[in-house]
Amino acid sequence: MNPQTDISKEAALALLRVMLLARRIEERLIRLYHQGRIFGGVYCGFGQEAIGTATTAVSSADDLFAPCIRDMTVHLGRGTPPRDIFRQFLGRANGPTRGRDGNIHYGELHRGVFAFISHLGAMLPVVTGGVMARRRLGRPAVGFAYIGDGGTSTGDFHEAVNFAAVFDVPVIFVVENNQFAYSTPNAHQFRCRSLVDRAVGYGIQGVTADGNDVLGLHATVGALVAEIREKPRPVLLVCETMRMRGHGEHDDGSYVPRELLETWAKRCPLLVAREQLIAAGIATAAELDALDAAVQAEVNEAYQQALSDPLPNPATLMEGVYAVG
Amino acid sequence: MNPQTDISKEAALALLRVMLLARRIEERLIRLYHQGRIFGGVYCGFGQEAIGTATTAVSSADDLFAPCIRDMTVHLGRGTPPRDIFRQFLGRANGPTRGRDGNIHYGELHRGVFAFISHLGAMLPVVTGGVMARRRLGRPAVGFAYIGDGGTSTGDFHEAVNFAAVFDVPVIFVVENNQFAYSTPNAHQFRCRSLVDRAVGYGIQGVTADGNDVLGLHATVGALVAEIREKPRPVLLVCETMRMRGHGEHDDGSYVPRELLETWAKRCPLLVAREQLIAAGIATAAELDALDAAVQAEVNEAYQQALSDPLPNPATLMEGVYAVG
Amino acid sequence: MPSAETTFLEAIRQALQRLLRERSDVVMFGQDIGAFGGAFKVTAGLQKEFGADRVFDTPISESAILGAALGMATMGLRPVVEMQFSDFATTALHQLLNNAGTLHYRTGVAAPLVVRAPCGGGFAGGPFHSEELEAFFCHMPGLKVVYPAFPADARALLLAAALDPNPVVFLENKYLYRHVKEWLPAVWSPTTLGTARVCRPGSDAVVLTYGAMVHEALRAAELVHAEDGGEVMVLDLRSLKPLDTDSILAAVAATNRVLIVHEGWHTGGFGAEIAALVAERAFHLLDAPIWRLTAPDCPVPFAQELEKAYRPNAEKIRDALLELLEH
Amino acid sequence: MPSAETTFLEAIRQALQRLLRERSDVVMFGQDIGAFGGAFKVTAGLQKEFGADRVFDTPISESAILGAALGMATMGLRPVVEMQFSDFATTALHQLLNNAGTLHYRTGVAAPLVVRAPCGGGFAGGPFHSEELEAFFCHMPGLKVVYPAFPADARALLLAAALDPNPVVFLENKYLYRHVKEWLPAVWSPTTLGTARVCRPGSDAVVLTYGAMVHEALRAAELVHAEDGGEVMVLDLRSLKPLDTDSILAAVAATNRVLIVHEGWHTGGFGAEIAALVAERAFHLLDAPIWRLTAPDCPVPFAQELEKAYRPNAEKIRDALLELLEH
Ligand SMILES: Cc1ncc(C[n+]2csc(CCOP(=O)(O)OP(=O)(O)O)c2C)c(N)n1
Ligand SMILES: Cc1ncc(C[n+]2csc(CCOP(=O)(O)OP(=O)(O)O)c2C)c(N)n1
Ligand SMILES: [Mg+2]
Ligand SMILES: [Mg+2]
Repeated sequence: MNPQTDISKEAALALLRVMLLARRIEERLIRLYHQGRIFGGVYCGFGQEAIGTATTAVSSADDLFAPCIRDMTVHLGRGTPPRDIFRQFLGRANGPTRGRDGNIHYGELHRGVFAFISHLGAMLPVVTGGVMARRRLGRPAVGFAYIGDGGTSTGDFHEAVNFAAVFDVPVIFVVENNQFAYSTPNAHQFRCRSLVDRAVGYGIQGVTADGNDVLGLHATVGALVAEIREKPRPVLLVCETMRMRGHGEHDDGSYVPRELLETWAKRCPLLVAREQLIAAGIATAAELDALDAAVQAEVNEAYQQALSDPLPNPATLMEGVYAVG
Repeated sequence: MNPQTDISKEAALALLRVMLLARRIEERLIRLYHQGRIFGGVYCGFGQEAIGTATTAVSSADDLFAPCIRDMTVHLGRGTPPRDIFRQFLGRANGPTRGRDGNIHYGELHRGVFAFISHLGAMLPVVTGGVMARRRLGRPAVGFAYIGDGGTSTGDFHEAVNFAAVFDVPVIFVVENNQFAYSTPNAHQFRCRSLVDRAVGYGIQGVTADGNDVLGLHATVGALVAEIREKPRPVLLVCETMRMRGHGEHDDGSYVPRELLETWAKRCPLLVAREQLIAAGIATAAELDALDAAVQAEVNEAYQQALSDPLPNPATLMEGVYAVG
Repeated sequence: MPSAETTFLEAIRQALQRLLRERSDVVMFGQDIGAFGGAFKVTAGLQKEFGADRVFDTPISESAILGAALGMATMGLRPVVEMQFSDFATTALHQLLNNAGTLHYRTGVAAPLVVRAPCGGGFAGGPFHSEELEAFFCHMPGLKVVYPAFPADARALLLAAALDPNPVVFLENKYLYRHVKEWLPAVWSPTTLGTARVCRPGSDAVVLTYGAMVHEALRAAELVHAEDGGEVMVLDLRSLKPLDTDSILAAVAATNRVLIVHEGWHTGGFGAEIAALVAERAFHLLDAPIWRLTAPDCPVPFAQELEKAYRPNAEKIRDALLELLEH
Repeated sequence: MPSAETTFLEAIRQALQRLLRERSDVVMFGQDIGAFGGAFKVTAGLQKEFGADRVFDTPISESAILGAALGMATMGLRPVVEMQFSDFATTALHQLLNNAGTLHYRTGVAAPLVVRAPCGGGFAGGPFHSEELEAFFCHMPGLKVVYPAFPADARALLLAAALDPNPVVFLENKYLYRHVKEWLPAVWSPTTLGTARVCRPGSDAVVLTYGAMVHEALRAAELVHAEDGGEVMVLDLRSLKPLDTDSILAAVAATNRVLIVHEGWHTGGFGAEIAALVAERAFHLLDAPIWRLTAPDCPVPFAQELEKAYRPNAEKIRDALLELLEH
């Protein structure tokens, strides 16, 4: 039995499609940034696309997500159209945050996705509370809370995981260990052998996974989710991966050893998946190339459409500070 | 070899003396509280006296301490005279905080003891930074940071332990697991089997100890301190113990199962030490009774003296908000 | 059937009880609020009546409490959480300022949650159990801040706070818990947030205040009246955000002399906002400078002698009023 | 040898460098401030010059950073720590308010530490990278708060902050980092904290302001002068706590009309404190109401169109001044 390739062609192509969408959107965003056509920052998930893709693929409608900096595939996996992502980065009035927030700080709650706030760790208790509430209301939600290696050093990470453990809340705390927090490597962030060693201290299950293997993740997380949906409790899932660009596009990331990047480049999750699918006979190279071309066309169109979307009207500045009702 | 009783008579009696001092002072404070002669709260360390006693006994002049709620024996062990403790609880102008803060919120930095602030966990990074500074200045300090089972749920606990681990700071994080945090039992505070399971997640050594056995602790902590003074790194030391009174004297603690208290009463650290010393032939019952009587007399006198100490002059209210110089 | 007088604390408990009874979407959690009933016993009996899945204890994790409440609020519940002391909310202000306070603006999602925060001094609580933090909360966009002074108001405003679609910080002055009582009607409804109340009419000066200081101001107004016949109005703001500017401006128009009183620190205290508002909008109505009587800029001291010097009270307010009336 | 003009950012770096050179008790730490030189490159080159034991990176743990700095400060060091953005300090305000700010009052132990906090907006940073939190810091007893507007001041005030025996929050407006330059003398010394500076004389009105808004106010004063000949004084407060009340009162006496400008939120912003001070101490000198021009009470919006509407600027200040001069 090979769990990795024990997947239908349709499902496998859907995974690849989400990863390709993210990659092609981010490539466009990078160009826009360097052309000075995006204000504020651009932060990319290059190399980490598998994680959001696999975790959303195994999720159900009621599930809740708190994506972090590099999780465009969470949004795409939950159905956010590329056009809305461009609207967000371009600060359009009809984007997910209506120009009130920018770049990676978005989320659509009708898709079960909370909008990220910058304070690392701060969303972890939010998704925990959200899952508690949904379950109380009779919806068997599972939560997915994403955090970087650096984010695990925040007090909020600790409080949230412990809180979820005490209340048996089924949240998968997905640590994306991409080896760096801005310029800071793991060695200056923590001393444990692996961040999965934190699990025992919360009395929860800890799982380590290859964060660049979308099919493997799909199988691992699928099984985990099924388990905790039935027998609610949190899990710490540590995905080993690599940030393949600078922290943001303003940062050339030159502090990252070149060899490290070269090694990981061979483990690019898009490449890995492509090779797996071809090797397992699930898809041909030509089919995958066609998929990529279709994705690229979709992304181009979404971008063009978003360009025509309206900018916020300054007169609306104060609208929505308070909810009314 | 019995490390417990491998101790000189003088050292053993010194340990008992500190524990007796604390017990007798607290007994007096309790009476004063119920007589309405102490304003604010009174929080006692009944049953937990061994921990501060043993840890200070193995410390050196340069070492730094951040005691928590129930650690009067840390103050006494570091040399704070009983009179100053009464001054503190009675809000006298010449007490350790000059009436500006009350009860357990004191500490004398010339004895290496930081004054506790109520925010649980907040002192842990402070002692960590203090030790870093002392070592930079050429003084081979070790730190002792105390925290309750409840306090381990704070973000500050996590940030501080991780911080100390990353910088190899020799701090012993002493978790006093007295089974309750105010009314909240361990089961509603954390899910790990034992709080010592947290150590591996920080990549540090974890040690569990009987918190009610002062001689055992003395041996265990003595060895630990010697090790980390040479090879600096933090340690998580979990002392199992029991809070033998309410959270504070305003609280009857009636939520604590009676049998639990009865079981632990037999393990009272004063009792345990007394029996060990007698059994090992280190001291006789009569000697220990005499010690207790001397301590009681000393405490009575200290209290009487403190009563004659001045109350703060309201005209000094604004003095010392800022340091000048 | 006229009932006995009800304490401020009991009034809050009644509001919580009613919320739990009438609204299945209300849940409550915090440190020791379950079987124990909370550090001040405000939630006494509620877990017993409504079960541990509606009223429950948490670990000592303020950020997790506030963050979880926010998550729940977005999912159709109305959490009412307790900070054991408002002082401890300072470990997690980012959850209020950045997360809860901005959510609706950023995403259009409402977050109906209430943070109950016992606050204030006067009982030898020392620097970490006596803080008055309304100035922080009021500076945060997207939050509402309520600060009652009377049992009836506390009960009715807490109901309104819990029914509001926004995050509301509900400040409970601990000094009032057992010191203030009044007769409460059996039938009651929520009070609109953002409405001040004239507690005492007057034409010579107005004290703009809230919380425990309302009672000190009322006593001071009596003293002034007894001493020189002056008629001092006392306006209880009740809600600081939204602030009832109309009532404030009307009070200034009626009196032309303003004393602002609060128990929080002077510099950047909420009194500064009130003074600035009056100086901007009612400048032409003033016969005298706008005075503030507040705690000084020092940590809340423990010793009674010091705390008495620290905290405003009726005598200090009277002295200030007598001087202001001469101005 | 006249040097080229120096940016605000480079001026701060010079102060840090001088501190590290001249004072062996100074250490610096924060997220990514070592080899990387910090998110804004303020500390670029310092780790290389002074070694990783004096300038070093930390985990993402604001409370540990501030707490450790406090511990070090009590032991004879002078830590100068960086919050990557001041916004993130909100995860650990208890370390400043309760721990650092109260230490000397409680125990007589001094805590000479500096918290450098890049703040402010104007560059599409959105709600969590643009906050102006001086109102919070100024409300905390025991802290000092410095907020420079010019390179020379930044350099000299940072030196003074680091030599001060108290915890000082040093606010660095990010907009100024690379937008503002001036010629700096080779020989320089610390500027006393708590001294404001008249940046532009004037007799018709005064703008009381600080940080990036000083530059907007100066431009506005030019515009007003060009349009109707009015002479508007601009007072750069430079230090908010201690506050130079003498200079403020003198400016009010000289102009009789006051406009307060800042980039932080309106309600409970530091402008309220300034207005309250003037309304109390200089009421008789005023010919017009005291006006505040601030950001409105909403999260800092991301989109340029919105942020432009949100943030005060020279044009908005000019309009307010023209109206005030008519009053
Ligand atoms: C509480 C907090 N402190 C500091 C920051 C500034 N910051 C933004 S991203 C970042 C590094 C994050 O590293 P990591 O968590 O590993 O995520 P990655 O960027 O690698 O995906 C830092 C320090 C922040 N966002 N929140
Ligand atoms: C951050 C914070 N939240 C809440 C409190 C209120 N509080 C004071 S003591 C206490 C219980 C502490 O339990 P534990 O840490 O186990 O120490 P113990 O009292 O058992 O010694 C609580 C909740 C606090 N002091 N600090
Ligand atoms: Mg990372
Ligand atoms: Mg405990």
